[in-house]
Amino acid sequence: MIKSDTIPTKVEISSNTTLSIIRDCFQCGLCTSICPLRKVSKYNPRGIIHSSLLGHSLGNDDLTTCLTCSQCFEECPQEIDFPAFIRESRSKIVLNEENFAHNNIFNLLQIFMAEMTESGMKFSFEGEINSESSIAYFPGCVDLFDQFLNLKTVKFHQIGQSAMNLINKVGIKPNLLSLKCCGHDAYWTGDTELFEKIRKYNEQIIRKAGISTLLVSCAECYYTFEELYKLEGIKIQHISQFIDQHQSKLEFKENLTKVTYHDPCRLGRFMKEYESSRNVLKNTGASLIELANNRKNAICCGVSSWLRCDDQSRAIMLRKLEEATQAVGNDGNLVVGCNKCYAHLNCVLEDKKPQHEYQLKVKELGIFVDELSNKNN
Amino acid sequence: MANNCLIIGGEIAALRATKDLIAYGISVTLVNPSNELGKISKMFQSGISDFAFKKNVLRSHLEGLESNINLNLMNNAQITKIIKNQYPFEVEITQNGTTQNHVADTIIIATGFEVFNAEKIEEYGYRYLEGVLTIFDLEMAFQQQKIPINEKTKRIIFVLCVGSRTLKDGGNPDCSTYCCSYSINQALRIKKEFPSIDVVLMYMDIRTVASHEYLYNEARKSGVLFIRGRVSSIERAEDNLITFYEDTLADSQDVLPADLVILAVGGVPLSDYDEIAMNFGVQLTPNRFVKITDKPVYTSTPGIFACGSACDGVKNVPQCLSEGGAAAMAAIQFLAEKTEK
Amino acid sequence: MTQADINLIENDFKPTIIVFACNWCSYAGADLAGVSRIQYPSNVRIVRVMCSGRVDPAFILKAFLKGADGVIVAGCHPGDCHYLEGNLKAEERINNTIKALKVLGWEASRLRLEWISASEGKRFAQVMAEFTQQIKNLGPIKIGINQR
Amino acid sequence: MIEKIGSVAVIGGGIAGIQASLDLANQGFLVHLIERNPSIGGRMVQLDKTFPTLDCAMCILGPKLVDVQRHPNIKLLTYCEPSSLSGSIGNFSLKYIKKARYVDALKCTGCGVCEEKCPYWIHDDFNAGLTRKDKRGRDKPARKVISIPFPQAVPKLAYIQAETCRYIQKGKCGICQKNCDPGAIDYNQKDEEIEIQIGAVIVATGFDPFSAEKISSLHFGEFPNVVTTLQFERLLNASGPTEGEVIRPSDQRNPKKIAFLQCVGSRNPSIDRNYCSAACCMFAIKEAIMAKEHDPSVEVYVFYIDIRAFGKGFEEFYQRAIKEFKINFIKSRVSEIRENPKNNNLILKYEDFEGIQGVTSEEMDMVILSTGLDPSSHRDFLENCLNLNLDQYGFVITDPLKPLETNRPGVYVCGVSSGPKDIPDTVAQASGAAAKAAILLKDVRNTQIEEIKLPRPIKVNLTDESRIGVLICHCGHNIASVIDCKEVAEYAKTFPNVVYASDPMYACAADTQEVLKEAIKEHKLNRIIVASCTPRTHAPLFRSTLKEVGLNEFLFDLVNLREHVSWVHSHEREDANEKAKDLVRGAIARTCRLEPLLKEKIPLIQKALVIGGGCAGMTSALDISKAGYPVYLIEKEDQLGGELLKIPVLHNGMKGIEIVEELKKKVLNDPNITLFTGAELADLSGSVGNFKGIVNGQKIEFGGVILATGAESFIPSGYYNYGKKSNIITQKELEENFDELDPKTVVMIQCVGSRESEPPRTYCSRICCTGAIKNSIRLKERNPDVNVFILYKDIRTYGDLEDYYLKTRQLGTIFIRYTDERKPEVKIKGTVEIFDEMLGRTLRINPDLIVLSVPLVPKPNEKLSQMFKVPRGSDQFFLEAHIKLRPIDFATDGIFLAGTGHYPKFTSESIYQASGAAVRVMALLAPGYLLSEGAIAEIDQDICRGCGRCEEICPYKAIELEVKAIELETETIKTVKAYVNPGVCKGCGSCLVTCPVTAITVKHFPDKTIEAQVESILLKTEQLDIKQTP
Repeated sequence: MIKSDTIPTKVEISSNTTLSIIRDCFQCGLCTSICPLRKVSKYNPRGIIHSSLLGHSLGNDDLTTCLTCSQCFEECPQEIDFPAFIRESRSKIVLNEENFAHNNIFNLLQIFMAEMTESGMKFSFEGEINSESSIAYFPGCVDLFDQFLNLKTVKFHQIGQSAMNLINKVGIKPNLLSLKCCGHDAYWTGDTELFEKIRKYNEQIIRKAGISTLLVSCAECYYTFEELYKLEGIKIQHISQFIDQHQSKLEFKENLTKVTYHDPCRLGRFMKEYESSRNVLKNTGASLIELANNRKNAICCGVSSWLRCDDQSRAIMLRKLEEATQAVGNDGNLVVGCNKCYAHLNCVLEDKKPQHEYQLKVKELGIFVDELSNKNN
Repeated sequence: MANNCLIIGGEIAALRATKDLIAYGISVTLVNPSNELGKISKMFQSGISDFAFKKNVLRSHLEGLESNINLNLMNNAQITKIIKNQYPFEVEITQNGTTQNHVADTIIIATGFEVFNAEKIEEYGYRYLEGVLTIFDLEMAFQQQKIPINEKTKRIIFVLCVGSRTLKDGGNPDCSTYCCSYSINQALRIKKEFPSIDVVLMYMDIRTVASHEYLYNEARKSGVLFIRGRVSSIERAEDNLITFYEDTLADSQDVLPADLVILAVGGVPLSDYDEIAMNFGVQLTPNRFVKITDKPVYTSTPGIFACGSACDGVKNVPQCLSEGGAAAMAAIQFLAEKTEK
Repeated sequence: MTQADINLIENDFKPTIIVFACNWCSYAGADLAGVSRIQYPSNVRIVRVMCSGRVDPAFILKAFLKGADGVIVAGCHPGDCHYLEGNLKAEERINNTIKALKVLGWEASRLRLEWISASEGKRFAQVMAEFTQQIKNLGPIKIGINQR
Repeated sequence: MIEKIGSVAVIGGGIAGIQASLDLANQGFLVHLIERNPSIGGRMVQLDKTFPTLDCAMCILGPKLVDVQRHPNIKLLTYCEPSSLSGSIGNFSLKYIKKARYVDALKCTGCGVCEEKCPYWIHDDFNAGLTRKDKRGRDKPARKVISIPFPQAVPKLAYIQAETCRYIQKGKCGICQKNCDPGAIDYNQKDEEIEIQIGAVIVATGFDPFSAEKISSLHFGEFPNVVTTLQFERLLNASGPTEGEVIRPSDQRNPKKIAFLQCVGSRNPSIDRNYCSAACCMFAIKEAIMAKEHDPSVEVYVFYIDIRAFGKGFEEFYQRAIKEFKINFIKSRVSEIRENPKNNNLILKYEDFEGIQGVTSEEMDMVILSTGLDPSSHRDFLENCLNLNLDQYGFVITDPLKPLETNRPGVYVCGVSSGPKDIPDTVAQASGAAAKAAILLKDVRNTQIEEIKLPRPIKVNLTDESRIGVLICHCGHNIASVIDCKEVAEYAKTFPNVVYASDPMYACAADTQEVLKEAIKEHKLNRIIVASCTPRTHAPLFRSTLKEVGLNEFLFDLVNLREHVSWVHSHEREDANEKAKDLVRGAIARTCRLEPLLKEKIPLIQKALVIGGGCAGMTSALDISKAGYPVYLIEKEDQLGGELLKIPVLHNGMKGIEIVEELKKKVLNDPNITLFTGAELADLSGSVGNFKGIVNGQKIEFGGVILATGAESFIPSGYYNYGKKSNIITQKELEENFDELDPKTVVMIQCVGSRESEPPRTYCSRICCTGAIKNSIRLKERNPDVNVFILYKDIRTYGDLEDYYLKTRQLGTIFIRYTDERKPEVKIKGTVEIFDEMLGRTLRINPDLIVLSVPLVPKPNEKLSQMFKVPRGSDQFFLEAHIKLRPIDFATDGIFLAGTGHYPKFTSESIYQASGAAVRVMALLAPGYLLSEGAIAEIDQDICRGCGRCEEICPYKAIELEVKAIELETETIKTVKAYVNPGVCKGCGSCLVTCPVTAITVKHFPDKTIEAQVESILLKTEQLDIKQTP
């Protein structure tokens, strides 16, 4: 119950950058009902907007629960960018460290990289590279995931390796850029100062490399470089777009696997790129069966920026696996185009078995295509 | 004596204007895009209480209209080209393939609105999920006595603001004015005929303007349930439909099963307003309805008038009638000025 | 590493080194170095933990960010662990952290894992002295508190 | 009926005495541990590493010493000699002389200044008489007159050797008194005779190494480079006189060629010491390996008769010595040692069989004599003071079926006092003796010990401000010489939470404890920091002080300024002071975040379960039921007895069936034992103290479990054509139809299917040598003309079994040795060919009976191993918690091990191991509840997402997963939640680090305390907010 004296007399909405985002809301409740978290918790974006407009400050719980998956922004009749509102609010307060999974190690690694003035991440993959090439490739923090997620069945290094194989297979020797982490998590957990630091360094390296296209494997990198970085004249390409573009140069083994595709929020709803991955999968000859909720209605994989991996997020992950199993059965493949979704879904697959019985495989797009494509034609 | 008026449209507003003008002796050419007059207005007849919906309003307008000598009715006809967009206006009209030029001293735009195509909102699954209808489908069913309600129907949900008050899915950013009253009206009819059925209305704001408020009170008295929340998606369970929404007033369950879901589809501007506007030089509102100057029914081009749902936004029946009359009077006044000179 | 060598470390840079010592073996080794009066550089700061398996990579990164120039995780020899396998888990995690620091292109040699048993007082002192010298050669870290 | 006393006197503070004392004290008996040396620890504390695991002796013994020191029920009486014992079983009175230490125990802080300053040296018996070189290179005794026995001595008090002290003898010098700040030296201390009333006595007097001077031909004491194994051990030890550097006494150089001479003072009838000392073979092999580790270029030779590596893990250790460390084992006894005067090297003459024939000589840099175990120094005390019957060597005579009882009822014996043995057997016997005493005095448990009454605890809740008291200890001038304690105390006072700071001279002194208690009451302190020495020994002292004043013992932190700062940075005074401040600041940050903890009392079921009805199982069951606890005994077969039923006659003449009948009679009419035969335990659940299981459909609950599943003899199919001809049988088959067989010539082949290079049977099965010899004696005694040949690799009749080896040779049994490279062959026709290395040619025998000595293999234990989640070794026997010090425990609490299921062993060995396991169960069940560790892990049920990683990683299986349905908004999902079993968790914290969602926190060491401590150490004061962040 909001006591009358708590309502601030004059709420300066329009001038306040954060509140102005949600100013147009007419409390219709569509965002709350479409939010994937609402199916598994009492989370109420509309309520949050309502109390914010009344001047109440948001607690740690409200801010860290939101998956920023932008399903509400996609459907909102008043086009209110709730995720952007959450991000702005997060930058106002210091998030409580306990909410970060894996003991906040990945946030620490980002801070570490930001502080190191002169070097980005060192990668070593087999395959030819050419430092003068106009096409650069950046795999993302794959090697760091290997060290700290210690999943038994998954090697994140393979994401980069498969991408390199594919790039070489289509006859290109990419320039393997040594960038720092793209800073997506720092940006989305509200640490804008840290993000700016990383962005400045990365932009400088990318410009100095004199490249025309920057190819990335992870949907989050693709969104960050495209939307948040100022890289005029440089085309940012996601691995799915790259393979789609070079379809003709790849040949595929005879393959009957049933496959279904999960649209990562950053690739789908944020960047409206639904078709590239689907074309690639169809082209491999596998039979692509859509999930019940796909394209713009695809449900988020459950966790974003390593925040709050709890019962609710696992319920969402299990629902995703359930959808996938209904689509392609236990022996099918669920293909994702984002390193993070790949990590989260495989992590829940390795949970103790009484939890669930799902046996289907979750594969990263690059790896799936690399496995199926044979020699370079 | 300049006494030739071109009226575009075939609904209640156009009919009203036509009736007034021909009664005044002005010869009217009525260009009706659809194949019959009052195709949409027909849907607005049945009302539980005639208080809001005057019964047989349409019939009284259509009576003896076509036979009137001053009326030149052209069904299935469109204005295909504007040759002269000032007084005396010259247009090219095509009807069933044959085109003819026509000179008119004044023009009244009364083309009405287009019903929002509910398929555009995938989440509602219209045409795809069995049991999801629009209010007009229901009205059709009422008129053809093929009401899809049987003893198994336990609950019917009306979903309001479908395609209205939204920037998405090609809907109409404004309110379509008629859907609230229309839906409540239908809900009342169902409740009267089948009292045992649980009728629920999912709304954001109930806008039963002026006398229509009676319908809202009547509905609540007869047990229609009103839930404030916009339905986000509808899914098919084995034997019924599941609607997902947030009840913004109560902290309750957000899932409600139903046997029938009726979408209160609003109106969107006709796509050809753009040509009319361009050719005639008539300005449009940001939401692409014909823009009215400070004087009602007057468009930005002298001699061209607009009424009904064509101008400014979708209207309900009483508004269309009054605007039809006003447009007729304005045309007569304009013609009178022209004839003096 | 005779007594004289230790005093010879001349350049003025004084590194700070954090040692996570396991209570049962390495901490006892440090005690024995004390009891036997074996001198080693004073830049070392010992933090007692119940088992080397308790040290979380996040502690190490936070230590570096807060200004530690070097970190050692000291545990029991494999097989000696009071909790049976704690040290083996520590070995896995510290190696992963070192690999991660190498990926970042950072001087991973500032982090080290050592097995020191309760009776290896001398070895404890040797490891501390040698590591301090190694950090001295690397100079102060260029991140975190020092850089601000 | 004499009134029993609930206390026990344990004579001898070695590993045996320590183990027996702990087992009894944990059950509520008062224990008087009497040790004649100034510190407990016995021989083991002098060792560097122990075989076969190469653990450092101090690492595994240290915690036990500290446990004994601070155990409320153990009275530590060191430097005391028992003088007389009177009274009878259950009610003895023991007089003992408390020798004067000339040091006041309450004042001495063990700082060691007196030892530094004392100018006079005496024989250093702790370092086995090793000498030091003085300035002019002469050999001088290495120990000071006043000294602390060894750095980790318990009690850590100095003592003066009265006979050699200048002041006590002649009233001169007194340097140590002058330099002792706490004034602990008191020259007019006198010996006192004290009498105590006890209910039982446990003799654990142990042994002294055989004094090698007695064998003149070895010139020990004459040639400097001839040392004993104990001396060599001290050379190897890092805290020994040479700090672990192996040097030759003559010229301090590192020896390049070393020779070990086995059986010095054992297996030597000429000096009437015919027994084999059992442990010196393995002792020598370990030292040989350690010598190689110190200096891989050294060449090591071991001259032996038989390598007796019979214990668990010993044979594999011996094979590692050969293959991995390339140690040369030469089967020959060195007849004479001569010294090369030029370089003090030693020339050994011996007969070399394998190499060139005849006698050869080899020059060695150093010779190490494997001296045997000699109990004779305690002979007069045991015979006259305790009137026990000893054998001719000085070992206490025991009956093989009652190995722990002596001729005097109420006086029990364990360890080397009753026969030569190594540490695992000693520990098992010590526990067994404790069991016997506990059974005797079961009605008067908890009568002698006084419950310490604690005042009402001070309420400390998390939200109120921390009020910290800081004590910066001078420790005389050990800390103060480098650190300005007053300034550090002032510095501590500058922190907002520190309300009291002082710098006492001795924080651990008794008076300072009183001052601390007053300060806590007066300043209402709720957190205490003491900056002094190592928490490992002194933290319990301060914690008990906190308890005595009602403050929760976990609101305490100890900063080590002595060992970690002042003693190691004495030349960098300024840096040392800054370090001290950093460490104190770190402690303040940590203590602000500490929370009060309570050790939970978890009720347990006071019933036991014994699986296996063989000799071991029955003994355990009987002991536990005699101690007053109901026992369930489950036997898979239809009748009790196990493997013993199949052995008609034992080596000592006893009848297997008679032993079983006697035990079975006792078990059947013991109302306390519920017997299930032909039954197996099904679906076990629960953990230590609260197990549940089903047997024959009946639900049973029990607190402790003993696995005595036993072993059976191996079927050697495929070895030496076994099974192809009827006259090729195993020893067991020979015994079963001994009367029907009357062979003329018998060939027995040893190690058939054991001591193999590939697991599982890489082990030596310990009893088959004795078994073969027993059968050879029975054959010879029945018909002296029968020819018996025994083809062997090593005859391992250890301890007093050597007599049987002598006897069979006297009866004419012929022993022929073979090696793995040239094994004997049994032809289809039945002839046996064997290469005899002594003669250098192949012999052909055609016996009418071939008897194969096969090892014991464990009875099927796969199912039990999974059910109880207890591991099995590569040899498929159950794998105990620690081969050396915990042979009858498993790593998982509440489950114990006895009998041949652990490893092949003789009946008497099974019996005392069974009693040992019984005392473990008694100690577990006695208190009626389990005390959780206090600093244990805790899982937040909301955050946990049941991924199961913590359950996988927990070495103690303390985490269990439980399937729960969770109500979510629109659906209920089946999820798994992990929770910690407080009784089992040890608080190591591995689970916390693997948890991906940081749902786990470890009490007393949560992340925030460690991070806060590290942060405050690194950041100087002004950059830091010390107060408790929300």
